[in-house]
Amino acid sequence: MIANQFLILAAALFALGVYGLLVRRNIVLILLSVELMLNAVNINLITFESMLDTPEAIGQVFSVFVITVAAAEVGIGLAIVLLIFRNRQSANVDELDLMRW
Amino acid sequence: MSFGDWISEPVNWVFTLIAVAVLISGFRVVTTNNLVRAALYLVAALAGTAGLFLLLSAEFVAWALVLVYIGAVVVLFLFGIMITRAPTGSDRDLNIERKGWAALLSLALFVVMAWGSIEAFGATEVITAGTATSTEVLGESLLGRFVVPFEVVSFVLLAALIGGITIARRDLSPAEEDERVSV
Amino acid sequence: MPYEIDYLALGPEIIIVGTIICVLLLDLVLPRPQKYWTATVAVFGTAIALLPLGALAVRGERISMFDGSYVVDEFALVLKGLFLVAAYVVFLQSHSYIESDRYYQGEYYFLLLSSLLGSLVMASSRDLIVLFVGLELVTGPLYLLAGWRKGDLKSNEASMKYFILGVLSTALLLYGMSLMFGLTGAVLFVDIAAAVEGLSASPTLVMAILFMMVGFGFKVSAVPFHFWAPDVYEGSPTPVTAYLSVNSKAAGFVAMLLVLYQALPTAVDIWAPMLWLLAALSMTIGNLSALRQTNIVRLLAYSSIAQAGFMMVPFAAAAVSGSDLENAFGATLIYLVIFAVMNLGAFAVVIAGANKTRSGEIADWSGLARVDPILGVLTAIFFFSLAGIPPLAGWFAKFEMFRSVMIADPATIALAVIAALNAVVSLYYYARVVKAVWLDDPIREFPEGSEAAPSGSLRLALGVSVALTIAIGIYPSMAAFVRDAAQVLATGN
Amino acid sequence: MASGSPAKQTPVGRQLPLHKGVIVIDVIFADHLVEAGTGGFWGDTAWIMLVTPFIAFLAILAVGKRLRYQGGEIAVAALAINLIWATALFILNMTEGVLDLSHTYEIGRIGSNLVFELGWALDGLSIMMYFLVNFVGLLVFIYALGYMEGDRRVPWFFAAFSLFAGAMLILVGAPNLIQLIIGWEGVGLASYFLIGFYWEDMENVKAGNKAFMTNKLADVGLLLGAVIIGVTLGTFDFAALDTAAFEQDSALAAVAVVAGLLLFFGAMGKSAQFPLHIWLPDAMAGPTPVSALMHAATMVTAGVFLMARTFPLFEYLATEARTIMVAIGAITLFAIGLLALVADDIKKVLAYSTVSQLGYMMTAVAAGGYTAGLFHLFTHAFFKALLFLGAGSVIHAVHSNYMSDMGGLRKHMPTTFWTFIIGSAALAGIFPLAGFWSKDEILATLGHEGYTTVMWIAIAGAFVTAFYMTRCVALTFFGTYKGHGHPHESPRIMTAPLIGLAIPSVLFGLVNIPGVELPGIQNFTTWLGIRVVGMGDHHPEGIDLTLAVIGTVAALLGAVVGWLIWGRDRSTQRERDWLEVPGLYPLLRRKYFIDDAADGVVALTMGPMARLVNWTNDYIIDGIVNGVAALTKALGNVVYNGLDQVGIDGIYNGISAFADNAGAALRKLQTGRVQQYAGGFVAGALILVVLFVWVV
Amino acid sequence: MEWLETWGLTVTVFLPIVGALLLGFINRDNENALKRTGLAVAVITFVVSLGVVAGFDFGAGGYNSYQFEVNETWIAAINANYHVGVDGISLPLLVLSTFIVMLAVIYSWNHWEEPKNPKAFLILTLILATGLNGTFVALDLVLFFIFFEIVLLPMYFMIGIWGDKTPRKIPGFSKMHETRLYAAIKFFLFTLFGSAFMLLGFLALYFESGNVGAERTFDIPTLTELGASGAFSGPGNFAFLVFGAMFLGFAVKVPMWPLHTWLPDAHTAAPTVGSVLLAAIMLKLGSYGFIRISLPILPDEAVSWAPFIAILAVIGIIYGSLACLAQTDMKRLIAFSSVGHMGFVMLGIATMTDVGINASIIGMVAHGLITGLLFFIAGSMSHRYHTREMARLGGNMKLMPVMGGILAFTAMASLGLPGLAGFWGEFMSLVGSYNPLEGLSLGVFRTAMVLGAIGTVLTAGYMLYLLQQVNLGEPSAEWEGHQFHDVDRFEATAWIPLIVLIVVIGFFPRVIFDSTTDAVTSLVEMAFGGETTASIGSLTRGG
Repeated sequence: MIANQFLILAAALFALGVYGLLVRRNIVLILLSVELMLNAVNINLITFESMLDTPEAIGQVFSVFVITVAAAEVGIGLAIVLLIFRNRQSANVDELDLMRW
Repeated sequence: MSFGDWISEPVNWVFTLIAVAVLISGFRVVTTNNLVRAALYLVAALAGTAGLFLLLSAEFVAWALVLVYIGAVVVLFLFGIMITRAPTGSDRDLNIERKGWAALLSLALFVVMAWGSIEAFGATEVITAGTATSTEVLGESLLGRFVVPFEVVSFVLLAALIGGITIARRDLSPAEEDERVSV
Repeated sequence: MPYEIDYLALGPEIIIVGTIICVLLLDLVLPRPQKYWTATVAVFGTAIALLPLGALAVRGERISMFDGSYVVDEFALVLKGLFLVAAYVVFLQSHSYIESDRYYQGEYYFLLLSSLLGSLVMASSRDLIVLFVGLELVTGPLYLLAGWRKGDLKSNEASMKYFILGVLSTALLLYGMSLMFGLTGAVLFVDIAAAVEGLSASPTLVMAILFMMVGFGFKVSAVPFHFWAPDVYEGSPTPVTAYLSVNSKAAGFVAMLLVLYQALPTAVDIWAPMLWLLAALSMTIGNLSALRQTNIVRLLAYSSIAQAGFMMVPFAAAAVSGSDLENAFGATLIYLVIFAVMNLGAFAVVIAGANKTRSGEIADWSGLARVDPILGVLTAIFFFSLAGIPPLAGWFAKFEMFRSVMIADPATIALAVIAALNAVVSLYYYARVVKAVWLDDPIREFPEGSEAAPSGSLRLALGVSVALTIAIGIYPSMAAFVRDAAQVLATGN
Repeated sequence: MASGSPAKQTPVGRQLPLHKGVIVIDVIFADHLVEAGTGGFWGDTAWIMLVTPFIAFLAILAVGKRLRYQGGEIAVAALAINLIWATALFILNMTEGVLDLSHTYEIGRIGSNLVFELGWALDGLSIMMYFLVNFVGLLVFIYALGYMEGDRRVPWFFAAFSLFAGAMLILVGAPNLIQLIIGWEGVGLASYFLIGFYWEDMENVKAGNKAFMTNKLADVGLLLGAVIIGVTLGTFDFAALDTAAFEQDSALAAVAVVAGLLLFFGAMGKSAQFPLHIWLPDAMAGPTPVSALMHAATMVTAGVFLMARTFPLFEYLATEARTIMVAIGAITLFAIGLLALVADDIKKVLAYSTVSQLGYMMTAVAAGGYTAGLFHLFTHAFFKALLFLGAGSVIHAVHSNYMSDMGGLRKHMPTTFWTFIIGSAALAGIFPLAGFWSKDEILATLGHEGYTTVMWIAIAGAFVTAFYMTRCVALTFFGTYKGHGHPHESPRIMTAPLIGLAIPSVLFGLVNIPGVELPGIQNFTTWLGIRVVGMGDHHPEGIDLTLAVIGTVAALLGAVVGWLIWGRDRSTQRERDWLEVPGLYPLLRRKYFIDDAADGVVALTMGPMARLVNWTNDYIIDGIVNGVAALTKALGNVVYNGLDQVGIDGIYNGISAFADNAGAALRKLQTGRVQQYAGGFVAGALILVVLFVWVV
Repeated sequence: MEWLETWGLTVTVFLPIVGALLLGFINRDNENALKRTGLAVAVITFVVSLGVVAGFDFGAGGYNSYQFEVNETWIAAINANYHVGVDGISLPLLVLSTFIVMLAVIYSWNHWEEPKNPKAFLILTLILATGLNGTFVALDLVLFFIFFEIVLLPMYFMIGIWGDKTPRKIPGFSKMHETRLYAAIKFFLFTLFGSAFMLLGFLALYFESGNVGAERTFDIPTLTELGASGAFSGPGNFAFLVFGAMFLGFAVKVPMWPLHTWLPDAHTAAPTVGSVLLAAIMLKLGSYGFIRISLPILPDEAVSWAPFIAILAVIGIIYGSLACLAQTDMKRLIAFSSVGHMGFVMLGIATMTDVGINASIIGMVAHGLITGLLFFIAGSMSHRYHTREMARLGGNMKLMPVMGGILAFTAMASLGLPGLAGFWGEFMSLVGSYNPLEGLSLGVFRTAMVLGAIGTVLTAGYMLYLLQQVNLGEPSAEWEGHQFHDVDRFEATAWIPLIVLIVVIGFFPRVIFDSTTDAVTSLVEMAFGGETTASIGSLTRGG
């Protein structure tokens, strides 16, 4: 196995995540896309780790942190979703444009 | 190494299978018209990723992924979806119009990234399965050298937790407040 | 293997953690009317956290822990000082603001303190992971705080926008970091620096650096990663906005400086042009967009975008022309410090003014000076200081900025000229606020109670800011000590 | 010793021990030496003359209102005091000669040697002028006491009047160009005040402005000339200038012609030389005493004085410049003289005559007749003042300036009549009155210097002069009275000055009869020539009889012709009309046969010619001047409204407007859609990558 | 006097701002206390500056030798010091500044534009005073810059708050703006634009001084030394850029054509005292900057810029005068006249000779006195007539003879009548431009001389036009039955000193020259080498 097969996969996932983030209207779906991106990052980290095999397994440690943070972000994100939904009975981002210009 | 001997390695078949699965489900995540399905596809994608991690001999991370995500996060998602009473059936307008730009953008992004990593790592081998990183090493460095971030990240979670609750909860009227305090 | 830990060096962080816990406990036990104690605790905790800094400064040696992934040196001290003082002022501003409406005080201060903790950690981090986690701790709570005015749709929207863009930038940042790790096999800045030296400028390296800079650029709201700033600033509770525009921006700069100077000094010719571009864009677009703003907070948002541009100018220039990094570095830091002081003042004024006028529209502020001349004077002082008019602190910031740019190199000269022109443009909209407050006739009656003086804590906040603004302006040596810190970092030890 | 090289090292005027007792000037006359003193007490205290008028000025402004003559007495007193010194110096100079240029006091110094000084000069020229200004001035002032009785703003009048005299004294007493300029502009200022004295009427204001502006324009010449000379010599001292010119200083020689012409241009303004004379007729807007003083002693003589002051420059260096100057002088003296023929306003007649007389002086000085020119200036001052005061007294009586409202006044106001006759005769140059001698000397000089044509023009001018003066006298004092009311002689206080002026008009010609040495006093030529260097001009040793005769004949002829035309019909004097209204011409012709010849002559020559000149004057020259003024104003409009406000200002505002619009445009980027932000976000990142990976 | 030696200047500079603080504590309703305090401060400042004059040694030596020098560390980090001192050049301007400020306070005693608020107004005036005095004594570029900028704020507020409220159609803008608002921001932006580049110039000097000299420094005397030694005139366009940058800064302030357009608006809009201070002192900051900084520090560059400056100056002279002829607003006319007069000042400087520079200094002082007085009068008249439209004025001589007389006098002084202060500046800058520094193109400068001389005619033209419009003729019918109070005693107290000074300087320019000439001569010798009056005069050079 070569590194690139994983890296390119990661790149693809990341791009998909970006796509989702750009086109999804429902905030929950956007969160899902974000998860895809972070996941791509994880793939990268793990791949590099096993490519470089650092003594302290830095890559894996890093990805653990990433996973944790990602979880936290999901929590925050969903909280915000609820907040917004409570106030406007909808979870669509493109309706949020009170503030512009 | 030529594509020939790459494909001749069986592990790469496994990889290919998982990769395809991951890609497809990932694609569905961002395209499906059904919220719940999207969440489930995410599960698939993550599971696939976990598989890949196993291929890369990162058991701990793989299982952590499974636990944290499939166990917690996705459930959280489903809760969120339910609470926001979003239509569980299929739903036409989950996406904004003019997706073209977005597609173009992300495609370009992919091209750039892929090209970059090819440029950089060419045909570098990764250490194949077998020599799994022992969880001990991981624990050592997590609680040793990386103890500060470890503590800090706990605060991240704490903050997310408390803050999330505060933000998400329905505000009680002062009256309710007081009675709850008195109880 | 065992790592020895210097607890004094970790003093500030520990104290803040303690404060956090106290706040949580108090919030638990106190009945609603007594909740303001949490604020008091937070304020005092922050103040106390300054003490170990003093001790460390006196000791003045460089403490490195965990294989040098966590370092306490003068640079860290200065920035921690900045973070703590800024947070202190923000707490003071918050006090009345939070009380005035139905907020969750305990949680509010808890989140702010956590964010503060994150920034403290960042100041000492010399390692991608620590940096990343610290950054997240700074940002995470802010996503929520931005939406703290739960009933207010704008506030919700603000937190949502901030969150989505925030995670996007985080993702990109992480991607960059992962690439960096892949290229160098290290997360420790010194190791990265060593490894990068060997690398050729491969596209991946460029990408890694750039994606990281995207992340930081988001934090410092540099063009083109600035879109969130105006909306979020407008929507968030004003004290939170102040915190965003000072602490979180400063945190972003810290991250940027650390990575660029500690990890990538040898890749300078890659990131220097990027910085140049970001600086130029941020100044110009920020200023031009500010010209037409009618809401004072949005105006400050754009102004802070432009100011970020100004802050990037010195080390962009120095890097481009490959000269005297230390000098440029000092300039940026000084700018950061002074900007923090005067911007906090400006926001304090906004809070006070909004109390009086019940509005954030500049037009509604017309003739404010007639009802409250003192507030008028303060407005003039802070906004003109932001514009860089002597003898207010702002001039020295701009002065240092220009000073660091004066290198005989076409690129930097160009940047200098752009900066000069922008300095003039910026005056225009800063003066517009002062004009409204002093020169225009009131367009409507001021609401009831607009004669009432601002609350004690707010007055204290204003007092601190104005004192510092004028003092630094008249005797800039006060701010110049920051240079030593800069020197520490720029010379890499 | 002025020729010694040590003298060269430093400006002469300040360094030569002139004031140490009697010194010898070896340069004035090749054959015999002349001795000069310092004027002793009178010389040392001569500054009083330069100061009193200004004290008077302030005093009048302060207390004028409360006095009997509303401050007039103060002015008179001031000049009376001055006259004592003037006379004393005058006599001293005539008897022993006075030369002392040491009275200079530094008011400012730049670097090592560019020094500005004030002081008072004592030499032939300045002393003559002191006397002239103070004498004529005093009489005019006294006259004014009566004339201005009951007019508006009398205190202000006398204050300005004193200022006028004072400025003139500063000017004539100037030991250097700086002080001269100060006085020069001072005179202009005072004249502006006095011409526009009745400023309620915009016409007068305009006249004042015209005078001031014309002079200001000319002053450019003076200023630049002064600059050039001052810079070239390193000093503004006249003494230095004279010496340098006399010694043919190379540096000065290089710029002499330019400087000379510039100075002359300045002189043209004050001395109303063609074409800058246009302000003078309008200057009649002021009260008559003002005209008298202005035309006789103070203002208009300044130009000639300047030429005389800097005479050595033209005599020794700037000889090329002379031709132009003479030409201009000649045109002035003849062409402008003709204008007097068609004027109906008696003051205008006199004004035009003044201009033409100034033409004489200027021509003379320009031609090299230092003495001749100044001599005419000297005599002319008296009788022209006399004439104006006479005219004033007439106007006072009939309350009109127009001769068509006068006539037959000789019975009503005999004193005025007789003095006026004397004045006219003097002006016309009738033997043996003052005018005769001076004009004769001018003719002689012109002849000698080889300007024969000009000489003949001058003679023709003499004819014209006599001609229009006769017309003036006839129309005013002969024939029947056509005005309203009953004219009567002016009060004593006004007639006394007339007499006071008539006497010198008769006598003062005698001080300079060529070749005649009066007992005890030096010849005018001699004491006028007492300067640091010799003037080197020509002096007729004796009377050139032929010239004298020709001149007189011309004058008499003019008088006779005039008399034939206007003196004849004493009842109506309708004839004067056809000079202006040709419609009556045929009728008149049928009526008088004898007249026809004269009529023909006059009608064919004088009439059209005069009118032509008049027309040229009114439309061309005036037109040009007014045109220029209008043009400037228009230009101002263009510059301001067109260029400044729209152009330059527009650009700046345009820039700011642009920035503003840019801001407006940029705001549109902020759509409020978070996903578009994200798009921009990613796109930005992507562009940067592409940029830095592939472009940079 | 020992005390004066060390504290004289510092007090002169900072006493006003201390006074401003004092006023801050006085109740705004207690008008008398406010005015008395303000006046006291102004007077004391003036007296102290007189003390400086008294203690000043006029004989003292060459250029760059300053008196009453104080040199304390200020911003050690960048080696910028609190370095102040006076020499013959700055002394007259310093005194002028304190003097005019004092008169301004006296005048404002009973002339408060709307909205009154004497407290704020006096405070601003005093802050302004500090800025002005400081600029004239600063010997450190940073310090200079600070004071140079401090001036902006008070003036901005003066114009903006007490300024002219009539709306005006601004060319380039669609809607009407209140004159004061437009003028205030315009003034601010222009000056800031200039000074931003000026600052760049200073910084460039700072770094270059490090390369050529011992250490990087902002110290003007040190830089002057270096400049005189030709340190900055090496190859490359360094000097050119720096001079250009500083030129922008100073030229805007002077103002030189075509950077002048802020001036008419600012003057017209500003309240009386504002425009007096603006015209009398603030304009001088620019030209002073040229003399104190640009010329000595970058002599060679200055020489190569000289023709350019001269041309702009002459354009300014002609252009300003022509613009005046088109004015209908009295105050605006006076404002534009400043463009012309400052043109003469700049022409003098451009000649780079001691005559020219002396001319420019006395020109500044004279312009300060005369135009200051003109604006006082204009202010008082619009105070009474409530209009500045010359078409509506006229016959003022009848209604207010004394004020009319003073106006006439001042107008005459302003058109450069010999015997009054205005003459020397104009005349001598002509003298200077007749033979500028060796090496400068005679063609350019002599043309400039001629044009300048013609400019004096135009000046006379519009001044007479002013008098004709305002003073003379019959008063227009609309003033029938109005009672006009002629010059009151505060106006008199404020104006008479000016009138006296104008006459004194006119007849006795020594009062200025004795102070300036040595300093200037040695400046010229130091910067451009060789004495320059020596180039004047064949006789004195021993023919």
